[in-house]
Amino acid sequence: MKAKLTKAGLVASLAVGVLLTGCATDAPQDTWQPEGYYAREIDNLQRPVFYVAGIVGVIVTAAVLYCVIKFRARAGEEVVPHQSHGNTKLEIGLTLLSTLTLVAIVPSSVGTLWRVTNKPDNAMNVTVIGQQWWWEYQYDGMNIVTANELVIPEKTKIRLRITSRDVIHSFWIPKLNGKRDAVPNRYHTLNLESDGTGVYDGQCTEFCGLSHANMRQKAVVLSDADFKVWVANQQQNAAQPPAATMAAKGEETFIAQCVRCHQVNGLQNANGEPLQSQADEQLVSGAAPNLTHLMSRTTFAGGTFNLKNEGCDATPPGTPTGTTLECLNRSQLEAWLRNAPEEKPMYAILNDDKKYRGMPNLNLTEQQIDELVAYLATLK
Amino acid sequence: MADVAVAHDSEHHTDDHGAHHTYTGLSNNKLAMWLFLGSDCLLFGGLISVYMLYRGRYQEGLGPNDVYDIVFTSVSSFVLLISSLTMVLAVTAAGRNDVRRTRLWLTTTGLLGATFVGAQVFEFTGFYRKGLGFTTSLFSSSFFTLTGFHGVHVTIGVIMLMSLAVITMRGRIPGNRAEVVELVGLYWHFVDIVWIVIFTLVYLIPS
Amino acid sequence: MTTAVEHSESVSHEQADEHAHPKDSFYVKIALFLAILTGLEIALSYVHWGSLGTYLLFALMIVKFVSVVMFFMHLRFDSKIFGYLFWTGLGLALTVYVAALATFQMFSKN
Amino acid sequence: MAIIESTPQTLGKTLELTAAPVAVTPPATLGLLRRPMSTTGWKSWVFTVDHKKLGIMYGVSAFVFFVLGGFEALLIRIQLARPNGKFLSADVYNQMFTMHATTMVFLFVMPMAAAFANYFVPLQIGARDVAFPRINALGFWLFLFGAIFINLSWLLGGAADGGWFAYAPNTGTVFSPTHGMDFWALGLQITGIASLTGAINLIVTVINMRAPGMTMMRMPVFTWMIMVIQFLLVFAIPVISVALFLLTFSRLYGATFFDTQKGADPLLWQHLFWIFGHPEVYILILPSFGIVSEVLPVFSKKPLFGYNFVVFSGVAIGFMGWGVWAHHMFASGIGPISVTVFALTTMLIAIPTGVKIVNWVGTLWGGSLTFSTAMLFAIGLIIEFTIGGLSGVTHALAASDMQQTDTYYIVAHFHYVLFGGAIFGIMSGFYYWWPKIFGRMLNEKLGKLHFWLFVAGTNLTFGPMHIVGLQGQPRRMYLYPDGYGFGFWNLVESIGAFIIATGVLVFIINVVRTARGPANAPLDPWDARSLEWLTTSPPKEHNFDAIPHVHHLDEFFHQKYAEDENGNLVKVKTAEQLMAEQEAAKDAHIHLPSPSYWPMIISFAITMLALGVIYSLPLAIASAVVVLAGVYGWLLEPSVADDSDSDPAIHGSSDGKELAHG
Ligand code: HEA
Ligand code: HEA
Ligand code: CUA
Ligand SMILES: [Cu+2]
Repeated sequence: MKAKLTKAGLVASLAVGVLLTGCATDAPQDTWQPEGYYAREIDNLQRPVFYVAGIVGVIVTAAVLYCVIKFRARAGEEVVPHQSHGNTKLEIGLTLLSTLTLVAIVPSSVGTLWRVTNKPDNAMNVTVIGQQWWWEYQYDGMNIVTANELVIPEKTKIRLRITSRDVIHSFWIPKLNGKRDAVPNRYHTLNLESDGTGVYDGQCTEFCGLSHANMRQKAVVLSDADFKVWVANQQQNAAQPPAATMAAKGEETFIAQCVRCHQVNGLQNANGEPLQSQADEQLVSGAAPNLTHLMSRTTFAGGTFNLKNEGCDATPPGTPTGTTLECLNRSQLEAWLRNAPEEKPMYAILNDDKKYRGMPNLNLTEQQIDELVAYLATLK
Repeated sequence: MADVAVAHDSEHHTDDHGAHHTYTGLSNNKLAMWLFLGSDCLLFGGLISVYMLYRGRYQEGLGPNDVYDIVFTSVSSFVLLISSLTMVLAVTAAGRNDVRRTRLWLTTTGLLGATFVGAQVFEFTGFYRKGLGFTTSLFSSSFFTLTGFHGVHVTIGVIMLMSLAVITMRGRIPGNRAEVVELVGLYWHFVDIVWIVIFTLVYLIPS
Repeated sequence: MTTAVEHSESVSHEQADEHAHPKDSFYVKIALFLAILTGLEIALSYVHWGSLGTYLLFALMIVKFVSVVMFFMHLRFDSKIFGYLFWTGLGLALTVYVAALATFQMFSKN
Repeated sequence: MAIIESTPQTLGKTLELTAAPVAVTPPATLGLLRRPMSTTGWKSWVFTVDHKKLGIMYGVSAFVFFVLGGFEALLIRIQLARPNGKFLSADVYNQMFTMHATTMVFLFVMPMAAAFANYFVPLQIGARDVAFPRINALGFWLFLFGAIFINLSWLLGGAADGGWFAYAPNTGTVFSPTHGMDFWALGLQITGIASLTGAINLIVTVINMRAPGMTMMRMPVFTWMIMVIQFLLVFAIPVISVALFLLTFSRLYGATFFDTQKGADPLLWQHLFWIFGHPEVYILILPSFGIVSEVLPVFSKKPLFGYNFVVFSGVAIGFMGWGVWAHHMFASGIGPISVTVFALTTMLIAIPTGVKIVNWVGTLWGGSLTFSTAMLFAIGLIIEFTIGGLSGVTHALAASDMQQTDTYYIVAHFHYVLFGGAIFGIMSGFYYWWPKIFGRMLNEKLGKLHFWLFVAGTNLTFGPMHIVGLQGQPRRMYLYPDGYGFGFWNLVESIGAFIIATGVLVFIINVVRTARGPANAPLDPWDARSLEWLTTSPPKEHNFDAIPHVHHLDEFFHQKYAEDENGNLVKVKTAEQLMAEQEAAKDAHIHLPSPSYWPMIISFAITMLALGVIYSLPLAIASAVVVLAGVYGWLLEPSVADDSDSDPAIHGSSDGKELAHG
């Protein structure tokens, strides 16, 4: 009875673990479904090793269960069993066997590691900067700064240089590669490559404080042509909204309230001088997402919220058109502007002598919020 | 009571009794002390590593070469070195059951140790005047922490030495004096060897 | 009472214990030796011999360290067990910290 | 001098000698306080230096913290049962998992190991106490006060919230502004001193206090594993101490160690933490390996298969455990060369652990197995731990770990080795040694229910974590959104956690019922093999009437069994007969170490010192003075009181120091 139960419990959990993981369909972060060179390399290493581990596990379990069944004390049998003290040959043999098993894994383990981490030739370079609780991407030599959604061309090797402005974060797009920590004062590298176009989910995986769970990122992989279009658009400055519209009023509020943290390229002050966001003294990381092309993204607030209503404007994966006014997830964006820390846990209380992290409650009026949304909707 | 008999008996043997009734014949206390010293190697090793990692990181501030005064530190190193000698002499005197000399050398060692600590305080004040505070730079924090920890060890040693000197004066050491003196001696020499390492790694090797 | 028996036992132990206890003059010599080495060290820090100087400083440090442990701390004359305890600690400290510091250097900057 | 204190020990007849001879000087002048003398009532516990009483106190406190840590785990599981959980706020959740891990690791498994070690190491090596009984008491009180101190932060503005490995710079004052991290750092510093003193004490005990003939290779494996752990502690605690000092100085005094503005390298903390942290995980598992190595032979009626191999592999694990720490940093950016080196060393460590598994199976093989609850837990450990160990090996492939690290797959790994390993071993120890400690047998029926609930609960809770982990669920998230396929298995995990909790409840019920029941335990209920069974249950205050002389590994077994003419082993003596023989040959005078106030006073003052460091300098200074005074009081108090030193008020009833006849 016991033996049967043990079998049921243990073997099942092991087998279930191996089997079920492989065939999940609704798992956008599944490491078992690689969709790029690097992730596949890891998968190719990982799978056989799981089998080896599974086999060793089954052998140990089987041996234990065999003993449990075979050598149980029988009632009435008072004989003291043979007092064996060990068997040196057996010990050495089995030790060698497990050593050999491990040694057999070494070459592919080391090989994979080096293939995955080697610097690829002719890679496209992007600097990735983590901070509480969102990611910034700077496209080297392209004059593009964007946030949270990393847009890259398909079938191209991307070399990320990863760092952080405050605490440690970790960049991870499971279907494209493993993760790499973003550590302040250090630059770490990570390679990405995708087989085809698509949107790949990821998550910050190093515990980084209150909204660690809400710090998400995506890799948006475009065809070469789409990518060129995207680049050209990103390099544009934001256009000034026509005078006396709601959006224009929103721009005023934006300049008054938001510009000190958020950059919008092309924004000018009354004298026609370009406005540069100032790293806020009190904002620990000293940076907030660049909003010049906010509407070209599909999420906001560190990937926490959809910028686009679900199901609206069903764009095929890989060709995101960003968010249009009709599809804008207006209520969420308004709620965010009304009181950001309420929507996403942050330490962001405006207080003259305290540092804060994340976007504080700016005490905007409903009027201002409406105008701001109108303005933001122009940032395509 | 058995104790009384034993106590009287032991007047004739100042050597360590406890030790001889253990499995290995070694003294519990000495084993414990050596273990502690082995353990303390990892403490100082950690602090030294922190210093080695950060010795060059002081941004535009004061660096090692701007503050260290090798001559001054060399003198205090000599003081500590001599204190190690006087410590050994205290131990051998205690071994000979020479209470007077033991007390003399213990006191001398304590005074030398106190001189070392005094010099360190003086050195620190000097650095502080020059503008090198505890929080100034990575270099300063790790320097003060490392040498501070060593200084605290020396201070504890001085307290032990002085207490021991006082207690021997009043003829009041439970158990055997020799072993207590020896234990404090081990501790004291350890503090000395840590300084040997610090002196070389921190002060002498150019950064 | 078993005191008498015990005493004969401890006495015999004591005799076994009487291994070489060096004389005071021996320690003075060691101290002199250490003082000379320290002098050398200080001298070395003034002549700038580059990495050779650093190696020499390391060597001198190790000699001083070992001398104090072996002679002043009696490890030379004492039970091996004490030595095992101490050297294990020291060895571990050296290994892990040197290895840790090495990973900071090896970190590839590209 | 603080350590000048030798227990009257070893050779039973020489006890008087080891007492510090000057103990006869007038006691009134020996320090400020008269010695506590009670042998009954709460005082006999609070001021005790008896290793057995301290062991029980360690055990009880640790178990309380197990329930607390488990309670925190249940809150975590309620929060995660469904997507977008609303049960806990992000802030509370972060404190919850930090304190769950801290409590389980530092306040439950480590002190529980100390409980077993304290109680059984002296018994197993045939000693009357540990080498430094007062330091033993000091260790216990430091642990208890330190543990309470850490948890005090819940009431004083919030507990630590940086995760149990507290990566810098997230633990700096900017990112963790409450005092939680200060309590955490200082509290662990205090429990660290407890572990360090305890470790030195136990090592000296094992080296020096063994009964005649108890050579190293005749020591029970439990004692061996405890010894390995104590060495790990002696050398690992100072490393975490350094890290905690750096953290405390940074938080309270503005030191720059983790100030990235000034150029700090956050990897410094990671190295220091994991240089400690990996030896630490073996500190957590080896006691249970020791317990299992005792239990399996007893219930197989065979000696441990390959004793030498089990011992040496334990030592090897201890050593190799120092060379693998950076496998926790494969994604931290230490560079591919370092990663490769540490990946290789990590794989190697599977080998000595495998040796242990092989020998346990070898012990079962050909035996005559009885399935007591203790045995079931031991067998359960073999299988559950192997599952966890094997997933550990899959992390050792650094490239794979780039996918696995910081996901629930890791959480699955370490709960299998910790819960399926360490906790199963501890449970096995409870059921095996309960009759020895309390003279009462735990109910076997409830025990088996407990076991099966644990097996089911463990696999349901931690099994699915493999799956969701590989599906990309990161750890330490206070919520997970819908649409990632995590929902179903997380619900299963939460249900599993409550099944474990039911198991814990069943165990508590069993304990309560047993405590109410009669002292029914036979002298040798399991037909055991090692020396702790060669005394009464519970053991007398002085452990053995006559110190046994040891001739074999499994000495007790060899005293009971001998070969008959045909070379078959037959029982020649019962435990009762052996006890009678021992009583007949009892030692004339046995001096035991006397109770003392100082350990408790000093540990309390140290804890107050820590509190003062956080809140008020005067308190800190006052406490430091008390500590210093306490140390002098301790030094001037001989470790063994003489008769005139006992408290006259209770003298009549507490003629307890002459324990020649129990
Ligand atoms: C009891 C505690 C314990 C034990 C014993 C172990 C044992 C092992 N651990 Fe584990 N580990 C932890 C507790 C423990 N671990 C904890 C708490 C963490 C997470 C900390 C945190 O991040 O919060 C962790 C994390 C952790 C990591 C980091 C993962 C990450 O964060 O990315 C790694 C990586 O290599 C690892 C590896 C191993 C290995 C190889 C072993 C080996 O010792 C296992 C050896 C055992 C076996 C292999 C099974 C039996 C052997 C055989 C049957 C022989 C045949 C086998 C083969 C031939 C393969 N562990
Ligand atoms: C020895 C160590 C140990 C033990 C035993 C456990 C036991 C458990 N752990 Fe824990 N755990 C860790 C060590 C341990 N854990 C560590 C190191 C971490 C990492 C933390 C970090 O990331 O920093 C972790 C993290 C961790 C997480 C991940 C959190 C996250 O990443 O967000 C989870 C989630 O499910 C979890 C769950 C559990 C559960 C359900 C148990 C259960 O097995 C608990 C079972 C116990 C009980 C259920 C007892 C309760 C009993 C009662 C309530 C009885 C009723 C009460 C009375 C009658 C008074 N643990
Ligand atoms: Cu950023 Cu977690
Ligand atoms: Cu580890």
